[in-house]
Amino acid sequence: MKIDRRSFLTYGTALVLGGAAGSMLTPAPWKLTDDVAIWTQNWPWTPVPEDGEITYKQSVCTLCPGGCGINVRLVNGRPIKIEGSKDHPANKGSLCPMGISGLQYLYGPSRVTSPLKREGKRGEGKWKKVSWEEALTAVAKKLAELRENGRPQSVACITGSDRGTIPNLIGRFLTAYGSPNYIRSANAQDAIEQAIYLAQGKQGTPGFDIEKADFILSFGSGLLDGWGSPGRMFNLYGNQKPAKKIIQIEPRLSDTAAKATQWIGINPGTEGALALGIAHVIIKESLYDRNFVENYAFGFDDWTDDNGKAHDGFAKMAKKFAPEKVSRITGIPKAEIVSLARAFARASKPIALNGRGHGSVPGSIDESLAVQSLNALVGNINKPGGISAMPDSNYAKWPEVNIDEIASKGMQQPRIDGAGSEQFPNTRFLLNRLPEIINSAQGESPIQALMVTDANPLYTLPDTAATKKAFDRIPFIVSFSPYMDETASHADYILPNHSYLERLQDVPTSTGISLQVTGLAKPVVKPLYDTKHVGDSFIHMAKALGGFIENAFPWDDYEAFLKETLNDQWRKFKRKGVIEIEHNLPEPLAYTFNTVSGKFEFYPTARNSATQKENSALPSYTPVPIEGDVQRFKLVLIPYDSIRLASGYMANAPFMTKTVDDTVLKNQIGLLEINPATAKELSLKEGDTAILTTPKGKATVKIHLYEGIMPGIIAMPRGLGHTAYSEYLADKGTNFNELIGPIEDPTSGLDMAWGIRAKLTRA
Amino acid sequence: MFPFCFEWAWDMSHVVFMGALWYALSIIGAGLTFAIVKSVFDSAGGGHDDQDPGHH
Amino acid sequence: MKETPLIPAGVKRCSTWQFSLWMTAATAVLAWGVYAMILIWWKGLNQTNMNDAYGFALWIWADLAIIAIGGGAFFSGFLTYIIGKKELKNIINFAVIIGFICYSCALLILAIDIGQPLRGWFIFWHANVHSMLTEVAFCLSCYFAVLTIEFIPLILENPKLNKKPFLHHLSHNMHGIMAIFAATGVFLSFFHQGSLGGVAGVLYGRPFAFREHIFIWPWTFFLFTWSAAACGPCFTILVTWITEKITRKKLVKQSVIQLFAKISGWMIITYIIAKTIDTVYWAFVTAPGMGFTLMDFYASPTYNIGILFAEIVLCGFIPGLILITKRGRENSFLLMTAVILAVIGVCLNRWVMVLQVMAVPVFSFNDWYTYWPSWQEVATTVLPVAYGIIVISLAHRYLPVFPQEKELNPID
Amino acid sequence: MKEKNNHKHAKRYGMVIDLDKCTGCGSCMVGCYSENNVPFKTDETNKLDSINWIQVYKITNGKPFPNTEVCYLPMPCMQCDGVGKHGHSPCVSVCPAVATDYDYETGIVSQIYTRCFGCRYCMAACPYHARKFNWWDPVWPADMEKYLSPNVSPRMRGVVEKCSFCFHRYQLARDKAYYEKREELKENEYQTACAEACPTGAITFGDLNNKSHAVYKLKNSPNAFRLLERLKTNPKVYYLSNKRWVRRAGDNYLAHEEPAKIKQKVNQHH
Repeated sequence: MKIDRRSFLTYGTALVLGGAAGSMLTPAPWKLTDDVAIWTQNWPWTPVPEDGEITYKQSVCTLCPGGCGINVRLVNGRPIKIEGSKDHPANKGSLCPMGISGLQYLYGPSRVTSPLKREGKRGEGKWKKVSWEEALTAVAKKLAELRENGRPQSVACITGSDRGTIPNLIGRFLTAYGSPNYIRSANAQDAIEQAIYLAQGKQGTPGFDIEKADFILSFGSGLLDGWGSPGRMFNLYGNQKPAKKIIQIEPRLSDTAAKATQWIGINPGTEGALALGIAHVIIKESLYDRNFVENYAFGFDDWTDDNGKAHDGFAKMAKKFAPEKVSRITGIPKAEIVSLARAFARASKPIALNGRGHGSVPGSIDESLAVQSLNALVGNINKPGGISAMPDSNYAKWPEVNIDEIASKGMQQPRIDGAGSEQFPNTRFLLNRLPEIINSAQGESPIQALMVTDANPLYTLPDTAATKKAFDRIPFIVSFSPYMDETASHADYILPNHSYLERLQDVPTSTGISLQVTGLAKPVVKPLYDTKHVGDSFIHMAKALGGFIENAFPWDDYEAFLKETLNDQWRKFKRKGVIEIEHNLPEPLAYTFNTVSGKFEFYPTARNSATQKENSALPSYTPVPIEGDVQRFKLVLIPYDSIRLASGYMANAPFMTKTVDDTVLKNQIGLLEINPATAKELSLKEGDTAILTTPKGKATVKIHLYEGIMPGIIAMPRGLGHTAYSEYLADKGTNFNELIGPIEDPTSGLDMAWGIRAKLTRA
Repeated sequence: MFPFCFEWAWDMSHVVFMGALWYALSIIGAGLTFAIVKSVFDSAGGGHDDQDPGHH
Repeated sequence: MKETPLIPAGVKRCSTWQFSLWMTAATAVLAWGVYAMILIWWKGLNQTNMNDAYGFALWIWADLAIIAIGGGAFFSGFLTYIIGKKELKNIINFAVIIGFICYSCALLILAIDIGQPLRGWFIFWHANVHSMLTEVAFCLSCYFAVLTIEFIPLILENPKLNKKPFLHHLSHNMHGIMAIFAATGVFLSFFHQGSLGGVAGVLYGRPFAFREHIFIWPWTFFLFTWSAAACGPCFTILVTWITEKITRKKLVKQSVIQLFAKISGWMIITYIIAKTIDTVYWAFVTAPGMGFTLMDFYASPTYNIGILFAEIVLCGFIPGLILITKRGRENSFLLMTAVILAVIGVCLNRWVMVLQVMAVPVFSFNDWYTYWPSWQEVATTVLPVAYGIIVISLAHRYLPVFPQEKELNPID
Repeated sequence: MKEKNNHKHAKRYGMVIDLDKCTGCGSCMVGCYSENNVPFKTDETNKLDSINWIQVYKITNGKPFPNTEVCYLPMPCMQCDGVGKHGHSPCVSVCPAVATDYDYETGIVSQIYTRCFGCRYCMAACPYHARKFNWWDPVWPADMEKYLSPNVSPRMRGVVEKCSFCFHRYQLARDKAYYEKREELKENEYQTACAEACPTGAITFGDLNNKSHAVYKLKNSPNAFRLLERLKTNPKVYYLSNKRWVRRAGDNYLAHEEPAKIKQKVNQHH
């Protein structure tokens, strides 16, 4: 047969078609189809988690100062889930979303996996991996150099907490080294603590027995938005008696306000005036606790000092705050103020508390004093269901530090931040003042080396631009952060600490709890990366510096240090994980105060009256100055806190950001809450893009209409707008701190800014 | 679609559904087989006995 | 003119370069669609703008719409082989080709539209006989097989192929038993058109789609089958008309078109009456029973009451009335207007039954869901059009699709 | 979808969510993510392609300041019993490949990821938007794959997933009971991750048929309601709220209708 082109095509086609049809009769195509489907069910890039024995480990969460107990589930020793520990007295099994997300910090992409030395410009993100030996030696060398030059005081260390053994160890290091500049990040407790100190003469963490209280008057505290120990607060809320009343006073309908018995909208910043207005009604109607006021309090009535000078008493001050006037200031109807005062005074265990949102900004001392006066008026102090100053648990006992001459000279220098100075005698740390002090210094920066641990000032301090400028003037910055946060990414060296699940640490449960509880965070997993316990890093550096400094650290490592610290309690601690000290109140009434008068001082004599209105130390109401010109900036911008957004030194885990509503963040842009009526005036609609300008900065935002915010006020959340970490967090929304600057409280020097003037223009 | 698939059940819905399906498939199959077999025989038998193109 | 052996005898076709140019243009569009299709298969359905609220979107609409307008094939088969309207033999070839194109595309779109195309056959193997989609998939595939069988004899009539004795006989023999295939096709079509109607009608969690009692079965099923039978012929007429305009010659006698249009007109009228009854019962009984008023369903700027008017009056009663009137049918402008309106009407109905179902908020606190297709979705939806043009062009050039062409266009 | 009527001890696991206790903290969502290996993307702000087995909605009473009220509404899969309460849930009946099924032993609607081929018909059928599609391949960056639980298989791109009432927890509890030769599970032995994670205890989980379980009593509260009851989906997730507007927001009502009366009528009907 002659094969030409035509027949080739014909037969070729027939052959192919026939072949195809024929192969359908063989198992091949069917098997292939099946195999392909099976392959899609086992794609190699879809992980298959390894199975194994399930075990549990108890520890304590240190992602925020709350210190909740956690229960970590492990498979083959691999942590796979975090749940609340039912055995922990604070949170009793309840846990916030951040605590549950914990493993994402452990395994996540923002971990610093080895010591790093900066290569490029600061913040450029170019790093060189170095060995621990090299990194620690370099830092120790720098510290030794500054000491040799006789300037140990130019070294500062910023920490997140000043309680527990790690901060103490660092403090000890600085003392031996010769720097007084141990600075702890501020929070709302500082102001309340100072107010309590001024009124009661007791230094201690404020404890609120919310468990037993039956009426909670909250001046904007985000009790259910992450305030205090969040696990505890949620647990309390879920288990409360129906009779318990929560009154939430704030300009925005927060989640706390939404769950409160009553939400009262108030002009922001006027909370102190309302407190005094309530006091006015209570006094006028004689609803106060006579026994307490007459026998255990000082300065309620007018008094004369030893020099014969007459002073107004609290009652007289309160008299100036009649409901009509307070109504004008606060925007709350007069009748509401009166009925609120009556309800508060008539409750059997009422508590008044303040500190906005999570409590990250201290706020004004006047306001805290006014609120504490309310607690005093109803006599609910140092009682079950009341408030008290909780002394720190005193298990830390170490041999005294002997210091050399250089250190002694350094320690005699005033603190750089002005805390404890004549101006701010009762304040311990004033981180908020640091940027301004550095920026305004002539010549070189007064801080030559900065060490940062458990803090992220480049994100959390107000006025980010000024903070960054100040940091740029500090020649040497060391971060101990386990994560690539904003501060770490601007450091010269990163000496990564273990993540919280890999390290040993004692955790005093803080903020608002009326129990003395100390938890033990035990490593639930061996360190995954080349990291070092921050305590070990400091001990190592102490040894490298030698001399008196080395002698101050006779321990091999942090564990030995902790063991010795806890002494006989170590075993119990290690077994139980939690030491619980009930705060035993002297019976029958613990109305003992350490003030000069020995009484609760409505007139806080320890307060520097020179800086106050009419030279009176009495709590009063002076509007907290707010930055910005009224004509140019017609709106008032306030921040709000949400439990789904971490705004402290720990940032959001991807899981938390995933829960954030699209009315808070949309793609990379943050949403600004505005009352529909105000939006209408500005011709802005839901979803519009707008430019938000404040005297401090500018941001692109989207508009979210929200009926639950006072007209004229606009709000945005804290916790967004990170520039560091990973793509799961960076460049999402705006950091509120970029838009606001600090306002110094005249009494404490602490930041009391609650908002800033702003304007909105359509983009 | 076959009795050995575990979703299969000997119930009314399956009888109706699969009955109709297999019924339709059999008719199509039978028709097609018939046409092919007949064409094989036709073309083997006598070539183009039916050249008129207008027969349809 | 040079005769090529591939072109049927006695008809005139455009020159090769003209044809090539035409085909190149169509192929370019096709290639765009194929590129989008490959992109979707490779990267997944994230290439679309569908989302969890809009799980059914443009594609399912396209699927439903082309199955509806492809209904001309089964209905002409039904009329020709079962009712015995022999005149329609002059258009049935074309109706079958259009049906073939529509159904092959419907299957292709389904294969793109699923998240795991490689497991697509689970719908057959692990069939849930209670699911409308199972019924659709089975009937669709079976009916596509029938359409292929109906198409094959026509392909075999290509002068070149017809020279092979086996192929010649096969064509002849298949023609011989075509009535059986056609009947099976009609049977299958009744089922899958109906179950497509059921696809939305059984969604009792979706108040906009859901119907009660007889309005779910047989009503929703019946409405879909009936509307496909009514509007499918209109699409066949429309494509015939377009083909005639492009080839610049008459291909089907007007009497045939008239007959087809008249039947279609009566079908449309009866369909739209049934649809109106359904709408009224739904609006006044079913929806209020679930706490909705009719206007709740039309409270969006996009989905306003105009849609209902367009579907029922403008694209329902009006074309129906035109087509059942002799004068309306015979006026070519009115005829084509009616035909186009009817096609739009059935496509609009399918749109509403898919996209509006997804858009209507079910929760009192939810807003309307909006969706805008991605270019990949558009490209893959345009793909069938290009593919259809190519198949029709090839079929027209090389196959004796229109039996009356020679008679209407004698070559001197 | 074979119905077994002879199940003497058939359970109907369900949930009662006290909306007055829900603070909208999102712990249930996060607890669920980590229990069920739910993936996450760099941008999760499009809530319509974000995988959440339980999603907390924020609803308001729509009144202007200062009378505005807010309520959080966590929505897991409602595990509908369907019309007639025999497993004809909106989604199960439509799945063409039996990739989702109603378990007559527990009343839980399952989802078989390796069976699903991603037609999304079930999503179209579900009025609660409980079903989520894997538009992308899941990615766990850095070492995050290490926290994945072996009890729940990670899903692949192109399939639908949804809340399973932590069915794997049921299986583990049942296996344990079987091993200990017990027939019945204790109430606290099988709890969903969200119920456990809820820090205010707003979520109560248990067998709706079991008189000794807390959910049994709670669901009969006059403040109890279910979402979209009028559609006759028969969800097994109940809600409690003492606020009238919240109860009304749970379903659609004509202007003149009174929810309590409608509810009575609907429940009498089937």
